[in-house]
Amino acid sequence: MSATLEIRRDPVDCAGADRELLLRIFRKMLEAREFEEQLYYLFLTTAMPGTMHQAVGQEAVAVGVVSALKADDTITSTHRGHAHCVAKDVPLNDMMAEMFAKREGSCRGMGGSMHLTDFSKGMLGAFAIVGSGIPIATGAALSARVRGSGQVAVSFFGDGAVNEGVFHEALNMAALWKLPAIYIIENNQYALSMTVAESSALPDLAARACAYDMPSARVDGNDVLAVYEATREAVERARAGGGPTLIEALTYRIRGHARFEAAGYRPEAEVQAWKEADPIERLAAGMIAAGAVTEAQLSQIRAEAEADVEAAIDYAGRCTDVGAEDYLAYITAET
Amino acid sequence: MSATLEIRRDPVDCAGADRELLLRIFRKMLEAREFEEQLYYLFLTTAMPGTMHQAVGQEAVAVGVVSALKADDTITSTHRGHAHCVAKDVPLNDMMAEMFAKREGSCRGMGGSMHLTDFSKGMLGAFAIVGSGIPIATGAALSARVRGSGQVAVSFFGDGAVNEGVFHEALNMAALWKLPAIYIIENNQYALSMTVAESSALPDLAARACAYDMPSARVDGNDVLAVYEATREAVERARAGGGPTLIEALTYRIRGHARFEAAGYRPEAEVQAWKEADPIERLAAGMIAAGAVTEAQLSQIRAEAEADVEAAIDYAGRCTDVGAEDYLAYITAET
Amino acid sequence: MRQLGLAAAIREGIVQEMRADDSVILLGEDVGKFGGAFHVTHDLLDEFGAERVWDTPISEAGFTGLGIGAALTGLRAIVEYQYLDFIFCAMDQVVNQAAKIHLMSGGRAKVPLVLRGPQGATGRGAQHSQSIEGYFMHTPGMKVVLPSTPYDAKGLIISAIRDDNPVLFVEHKLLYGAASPGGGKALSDSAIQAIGMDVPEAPYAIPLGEADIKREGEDVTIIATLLMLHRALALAEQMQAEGVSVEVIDPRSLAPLDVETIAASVAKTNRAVVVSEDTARAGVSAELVATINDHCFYDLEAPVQRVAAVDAPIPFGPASERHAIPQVEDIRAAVLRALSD
Amino acid sequence: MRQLGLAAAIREGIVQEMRADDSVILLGEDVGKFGGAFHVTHDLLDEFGAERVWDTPISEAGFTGLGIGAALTGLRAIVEYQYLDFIFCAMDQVVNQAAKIHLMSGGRAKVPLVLRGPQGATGRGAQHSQSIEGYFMHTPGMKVVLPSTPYDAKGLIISAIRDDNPVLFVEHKLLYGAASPGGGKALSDSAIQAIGMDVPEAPYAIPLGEADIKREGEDVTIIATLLMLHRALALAEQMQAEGVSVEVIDPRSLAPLDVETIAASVAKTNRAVVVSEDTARAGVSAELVATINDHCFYDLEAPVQRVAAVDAPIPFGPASERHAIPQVEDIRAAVLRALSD
Ligand SMILES: Cc1ncc(C[n+]2csc(CCOP(=O)(O)OP(=O)(O)O)c2C)c(N)n1
Ligand SMILES: Cc1ncc(C[n+]2csc(CCOP(=O)(O)OP(=O)(O)O)c2C)c(N)n1
Ligand SMILES: [Mg+2]
Ligand SMILES: [Mg+2]
Repeated sequence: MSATLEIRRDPVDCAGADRELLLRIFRKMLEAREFEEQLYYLFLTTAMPGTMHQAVGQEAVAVGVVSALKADDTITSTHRGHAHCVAKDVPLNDMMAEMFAKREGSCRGMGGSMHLTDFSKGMLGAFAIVGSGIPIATGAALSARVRGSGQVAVSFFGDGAVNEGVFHEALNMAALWKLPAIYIIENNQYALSMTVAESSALPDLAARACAYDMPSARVDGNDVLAVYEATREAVERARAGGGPTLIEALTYRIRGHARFEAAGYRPEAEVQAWKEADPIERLAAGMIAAGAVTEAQLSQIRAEAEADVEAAIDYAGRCTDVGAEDYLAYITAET
Repeated sequence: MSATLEIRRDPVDCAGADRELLLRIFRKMLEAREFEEQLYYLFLTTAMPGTMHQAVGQEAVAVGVVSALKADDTITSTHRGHAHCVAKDVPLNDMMAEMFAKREGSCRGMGGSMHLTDFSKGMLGAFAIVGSGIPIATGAALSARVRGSGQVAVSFFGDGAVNEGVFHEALNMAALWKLPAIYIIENNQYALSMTVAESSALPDLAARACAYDMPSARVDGNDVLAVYEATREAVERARAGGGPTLIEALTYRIRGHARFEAAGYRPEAEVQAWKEADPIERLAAGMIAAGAVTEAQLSQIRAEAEADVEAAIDYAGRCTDVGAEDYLAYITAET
Repeated sequence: MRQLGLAAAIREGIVQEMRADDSVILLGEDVGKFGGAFHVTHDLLDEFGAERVWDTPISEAGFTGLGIGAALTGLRAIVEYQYLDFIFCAMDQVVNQAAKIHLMSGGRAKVPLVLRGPQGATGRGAQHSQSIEGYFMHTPGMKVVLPSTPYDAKGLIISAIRDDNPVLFVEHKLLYGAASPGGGKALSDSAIQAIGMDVPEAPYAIPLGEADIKREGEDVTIIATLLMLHRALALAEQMQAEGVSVEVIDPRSLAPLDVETIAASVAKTNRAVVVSEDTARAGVSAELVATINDHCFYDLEAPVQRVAAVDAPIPFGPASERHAIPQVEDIRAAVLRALSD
Repeated sequence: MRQLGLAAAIREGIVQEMRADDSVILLGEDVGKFGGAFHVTHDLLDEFGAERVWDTPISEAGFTGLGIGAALTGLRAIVEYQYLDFIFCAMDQVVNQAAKIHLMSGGRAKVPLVLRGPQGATGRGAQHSQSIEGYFMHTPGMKVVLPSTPYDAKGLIISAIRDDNPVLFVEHKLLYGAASPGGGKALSDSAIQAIGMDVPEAPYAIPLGEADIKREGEDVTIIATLLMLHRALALAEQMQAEGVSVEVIDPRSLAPLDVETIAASVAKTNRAVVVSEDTARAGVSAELVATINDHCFYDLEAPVQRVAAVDAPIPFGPASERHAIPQVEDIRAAVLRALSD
């Protein structure tokens, strides 16, 4: 079960993988990582408002899944959503501006870290009430079906979210009606302090799909191509009218639950072992092994990603703070 | 799947069954049936307040399950709860008085048909919000465990209730903590107008236990001894610390959903076929076949059951109507 | 002109919007094959098919979320709760999601969603009798609409469907004017007035947030909704004979609330009585009293009188239920108090 | 005397009741091993063990139902919501079950249940900032308690645990007086007064429904709870220097509400300002205005002024959040309005 799975450190098998895809994936993972590393630093050193939840070490899930989608496919995200946004092409500038509560932010400074959203990119929302995005993504899938748009809708959520009633209600309806939905359990093995085994009677979370007669898959969430491949299959099935899929991606939350949370409830050795299974380094090693890139090219990409995040921070610094009455314009939509 | 199961009409196999048990079961089933037959008539002919949901044809589930419990074991019921109350020894007088909103009613006229309750009998409540009794019964099981009382808690609910989120949340916790709980799906094949196949992706409802790694059983809900036997096993497991069980009892709602609802959405042939599978007549035939009773004794018991319900109606007629201000005493409990 | 009951009027508004706009869909329990527990969606499945009319499992939180997701992606979703008491099963989706998404997204997301169903005390006991509008009047981001006549119902449901915000559309069982196929007796109430039953066949929209003066008067203003509006009118009729001229205002929408119309009336009569079937404490009646206090304090010659359900779960026993819910005589007593000072 | 912060005071009350009464249990997310997201249940698992302190999955409706079932069968359950915003996930269990069971059973069932958790706007965005007491003040069958000082908190949590009714116990993040191990900065607010921090070590109970006059005054009465109580006191201090004598009342419980104490004060000052962090429309402030209108209309020399959160989901941006939530200067403006007429 998830608690006792062996941790894989081997390079991602990139043999035969499309080079452009590999480069995009690598770049996105780096941007997500760098974005959060900088956020952590900025929270320590500046008066950044609110809080944040880092997905450091989980980047392969967000990027692997979204890389298998079309631009107009939709996703819902969670309180731990930065990587989902990066993967879905939400501009880093807009994201960073939102973190600093600037008018130019992706949510005009109204949402913040836990609600990073960009409709123009098919990012339907980051829902910070655990599990609440699951039926909403399912509704997007129903909508795609009604509109005949051919879109699929993906819901990202954590291992803790599977115990919310809406997980059950939404998956039943999606399977019953064969909606083009894909459910991604980002199993980072903890829900704040609670392990999967402490909170789920059946710790094999993908297996819960049995209750809905729904296809499911369990993948190494730190192997971005494995995540990509599983998602690709699910997308094909969904577009072909085959209905939804539940995918459990096993990964690990390297940092604390939120901001400066110390996560003292975790064995140091466990954290250490997972640090050595870093999804970015596993991909880098795999790309080198497959001869897809050179070390020099990798450093080049790393430098570019860092530069882009730097630029986003500068941009945010030049943006305008949210004003006292800004929000009054967003209470009711003009019809 | 439930929609397509073959309907059994054969006599209940009573060979070797305890005669006292058989007689009690038969009597309880008759009382439940007669109680609701009279209610239907009373609703037509008197100014009986509120509404009611009949379990005619489903009596074997309530009586079979409760017959495997001890008096201090607890149950939760639903909007369709008369038979559960009869089985749990709630006095017919108190029940009938409650139906007529009398002060002497089991809930002092405050609850009515959908909330028939009698704490002194371990009947924790009839919860008319579909599914809402499931976590409450689970809490009673947790309480039994904390108090070391050795009690088990049973939750009755319908095939429609399995699609409520609380079903999922409660069963996960019960299985996770191995609570002494038993979940009875009274699968009467319809949730108002919706068939199981129209509302559940996996119409084999007992199989949903797979998501919680929970033992489950599917029984002929019109064979009272089969229900009894499955419950007995579940009770043994629960008392021994083996945790919860999900039991699906396949039966049929002979009448409309509520009171005078016509149920035009059901094929006449289907209703007819199930009428011929009447659980009371199947038991009667089985008792005769096993030589446990004579026809004369059966008629005798039928007459007694009818007389008791008659007496309850007379009793209710002699009771006092709820007064305008009665309820003011029940808003807040005195501590 | 052609006359319709409330249920039929709501149905007609939904049908006409669904014909005019392919993006309108319906979700709920037994809304298709069965036509709705109170017949409001009768035959819609036949006309619009299973891709527009979704018979859902009993999963209120789930299908409310589906409605939100659909509303976020180009559809207009109408979600029916078989009884509004059950909306609490979906409360997070309504209060934390539907009502907040527009603001959380900085105005980039819109949620054109109608949440509708019946409420009201009709002898069903505490879990099928409560009036829930107060919870949603208190929920920023929601609109709350309550039709008391068939004419209003059709015009308001059409506006609700066209609105880009989540709208709670509250219907009263006793006003449907038809028996429930769900097995109920034909519900009715002696105070119900045969008003607003002339319903034009052509579609029309009544703007959300415009009160309607259902009866003009000089001596005292009564503000009431749904069944209470009818009881207020019944009382006004009685008091006319007694020489008291009562003005009766139907807000029709509690959020937004038409404060101008209410304030103008109170400025004229100087006496106000607010009546609501929801429980008093922190409910609709409290807000109406507070609003009048805010805007009309110096016009008042007597304290605003409030008439609302007793702060208790609704009891089953008829005499107790009747006591818990405002009756014509309770409104009369309040009017007399308002006039006495 | 020994001083405690609010979180520590609540914890001490819980610990002492759990020691005194084996039937008291605790349920919630991360309440055991982790000690609670805001440290309120720190070390309780070690002392009382896993049969009394239940670390639950993320299943608010489910574990609330478990609490109800336990309360119905001989235990006293304390249920923690990590943020009170999440109680909406359990709304049916709270509103339709816990609050109604006693009446539906004709008084035969009792539900000794405490529902507790933190609320308040602290820069977390709309889903972690709202104040929810208004929804439950509107829910018959519930008691609603709000401690503004450590002293009150200990005495009130002990009474809440001993009460045989469902009690919502509302805590304010900014008043906890300690950093959150959940990763928050140590939250604080300049207006918070160092009052009521002397907390006796021996258990004591403060009856539910008794208001406390936190400051005596002659010219105007302010009624406020939680953080707003502190802001009202800060203002009262300022205005004292300006020659205005402000009386500040902390209801401490909204249901039941101590109308006598409030009415007596208004009868003395003839001017009232109500302040609440929940949104205005049909919220706590509306009920307080209506209650004063009902009981003190003829004592009032000016309309009751209400100060409450703007009717909007709470925005993330600091300047906007600050604007949405009542500040000391907003209360000042209201007091001046109350005094001006
Ligand atoms: C309904 C609800 N309950 C509780 C919380 C508080 N909370 C925020 S994140 C979290 C843990 C979630 O765990 P998981 O789903 O595994 O996501 P992860 O944080 O591991 O990414 C909790 C309990 C919440 N936001 N919403
Ligand atoms: C939460 C909730 N949703 C809807 C209803 C309305 N309703 C009452 S009974 C019922 C059907 C229930 O079906 P099932 O669970 O199979 O029980 P049965 O009526 O067949 O005994 C429905 C939809 C309700 N009471 N509660
Ligand atoms: Mg997790
Ligand atoms: Mg059924």
